[in-house]
Amino acid sequence: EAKVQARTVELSNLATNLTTAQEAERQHIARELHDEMGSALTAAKMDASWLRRSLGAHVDDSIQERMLRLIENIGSTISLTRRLVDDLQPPLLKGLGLVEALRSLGQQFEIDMPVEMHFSEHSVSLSPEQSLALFRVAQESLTNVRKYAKASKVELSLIEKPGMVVLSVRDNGIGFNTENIELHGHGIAGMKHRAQMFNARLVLASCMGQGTRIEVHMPI
Amino acid sequence: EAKVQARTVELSNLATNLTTAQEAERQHIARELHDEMGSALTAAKMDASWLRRSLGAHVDDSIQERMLRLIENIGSTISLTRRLVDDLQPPLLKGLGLVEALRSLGQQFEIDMPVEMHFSEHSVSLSPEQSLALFRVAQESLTNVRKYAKASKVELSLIEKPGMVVLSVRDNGIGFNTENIELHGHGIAGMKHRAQMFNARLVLASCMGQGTRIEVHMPI
Amino acid sequence: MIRLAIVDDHAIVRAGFREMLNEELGMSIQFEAGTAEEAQNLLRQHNCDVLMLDLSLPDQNGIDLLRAVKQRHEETQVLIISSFSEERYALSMIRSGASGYLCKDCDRSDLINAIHTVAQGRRYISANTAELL
Ligand SMILES: Nc1ncnc2c1ncn2[C@@H]1O[C@H](COP(=O)(O)OP(=O)(O)OP(=O)(O)O)[C@@H](O)[C@H]1O
Ligand SMILES: Nc1ncnc2c1ncn2[C@@H]1O[C@H](COP(=O)(O)OP(=O)(O)OP(=O)(O)O)[C@@H](O)[C@H]1O
Ligand SMILES: [K+]
Ligand SMILES: [Mg+2]
Ligand SMILES: [Mg+2]
Ligand SMILES: [Mg+2]
Repeated sequence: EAKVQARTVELSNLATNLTTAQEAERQHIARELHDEMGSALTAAKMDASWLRRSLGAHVDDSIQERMLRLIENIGSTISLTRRLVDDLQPPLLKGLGLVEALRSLGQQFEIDMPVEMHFSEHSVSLSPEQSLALFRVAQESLTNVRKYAKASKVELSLIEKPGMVVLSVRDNGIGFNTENIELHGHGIAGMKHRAQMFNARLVLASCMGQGTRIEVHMPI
Repeated sequence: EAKVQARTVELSNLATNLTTAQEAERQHIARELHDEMGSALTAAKMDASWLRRSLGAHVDDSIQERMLRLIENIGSTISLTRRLVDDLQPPLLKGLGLVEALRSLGQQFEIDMPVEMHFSEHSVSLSPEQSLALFRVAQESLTNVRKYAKASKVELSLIEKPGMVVLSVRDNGIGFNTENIELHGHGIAGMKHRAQMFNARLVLASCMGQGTRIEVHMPI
Repeated sequence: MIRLAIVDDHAIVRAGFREMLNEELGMSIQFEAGTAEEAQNLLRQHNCDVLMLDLSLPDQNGIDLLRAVKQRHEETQVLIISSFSEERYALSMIRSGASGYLCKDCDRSDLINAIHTVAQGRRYISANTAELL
């Protein structure tokens, strides 16, 4: 009845807001970490290195050792910052666009298995929000492939078609039963909602022993 | 019909997962920042201070100055880390429990207006998840009071009653029409869902010109 | 003499690079810029062999600036100096026209080596990135 319908709309809005808010929060933290923390730490490391050079060999071993440890310590906080930022935000997305961001994502997964990539030549015309949504779907799909598929290869593509852009992730792994996936995890439910936020269609096809294919048909 | 019902359940699960996942992500980042970053920076600051003392007054002014700048710089990254961690994760909640966390939250808002606080004497028996949910409701409610209520005071309380714990935030401000709140913002929708996740009841009462009261009745 | 320019929005980071390079013979810093717009203006006035470029700038994305520089000042080699991780982003930068990629927390010797390498028209990247290319 109407009440259930209204509740559905309300919940759908809530899910959209939660998704948007989470991305906004990620971006905020990434910016603080990258800009504030990153630059302060870089400066600290430069100062420490300058001090080490300036003090030269005239100082005690104990001081030299401590200096070295200090520099190393600052270095490890820089690495940590970098790692956190990378996980929070795909920086290539804004600068180079979705295709480059996907290419770099694919390359990361290539460490575990071959990733065959196909991308439309001319730059794809999507809003930043649509691009981020497709990026997150690709990221979650590839993560699932790595976690479950036991695949010997995976294909990642982004192709422009009349009126839409199609993202596709296809593996040749063990496949799974796509019924009742809600019961298992939240990755696919999240993808579904992200697609819905943009009136896009999510196609999920899997066949036991023959692999899995996930597509998003994003209208443009 | 059944399909809409199923969709409602699915969406509700999704919203729950998004809420849980966001808190988990916050916690993960907060932990990395606090544990890894915090300890490395503290060590760096100690090493830098040790170096400054050991070098003493025998070195050039330029070196002394640089040493000082380095120590200050590390200090500011430590403050930034602390600020980020505090924003991500209610400090005190884990260590000292909900009452202390709420007290500190109330004190923060006291800068803008008087906050009258009442808390049950004996420690309240809630799970960490329930505590976090109540904390987030209080946080959002107080933020709304600050943003909209034009109140001259606000009451914040956490009281144990038979079978339940009641969190209440009440202001004497301008009030608002509680119908169609879904259309306005996402704070209240989020609170509602957080309450629902624990089978708690959210009471929202507001009267134009007389203020607003928000309560969560959390079963224990 | 290698003519250098430093583009980074953080003055303290620019100062650090300046210090590292001032002591080095055979290099001189032509200008510093904190924004992409400033960099573009200064590039019209000064010749520069190696542009050290930060990727996150307040007014424009560093990557857009990279492209603009390669279009208008072909002879200028761009050395990306970023706090984003090399393994994830270097390849894309090279494809977009950069001559090299270095992390901001690099050692002074790495920086000097990188500047010499790209000034000679060669590529400067880590062995890992080279393998991917
Ligand atoms: N490419 C795949 N190959 C084989 N099985 C898959 C693949 N993708 C998903 N699955 C199966 O579908 C289930 C649901 O995936 P989903 O991403 O929704 O959740 P999850 O990965 O288990 O948990 P989460 O993503 O929330 O961490 C998985 O548990 C797995 O059994
Ligand atoms: N204590 C209050 N006094 C007066 N008006 C309030 C109060 N709390 C909420 N409101 C009104 O209810 C609306 C909805 O609040 P809600 O927290 O859901 O969204 P928001 O604060 O507008 O946006 P968000 O929380 O998503 O940033 C507000 O825009 C405001 O008009
Ligand atoms: K010089
Ligand atoms: Mg998953
Ligand atoms: Mg609000
Ligand atoms: Mg920058």
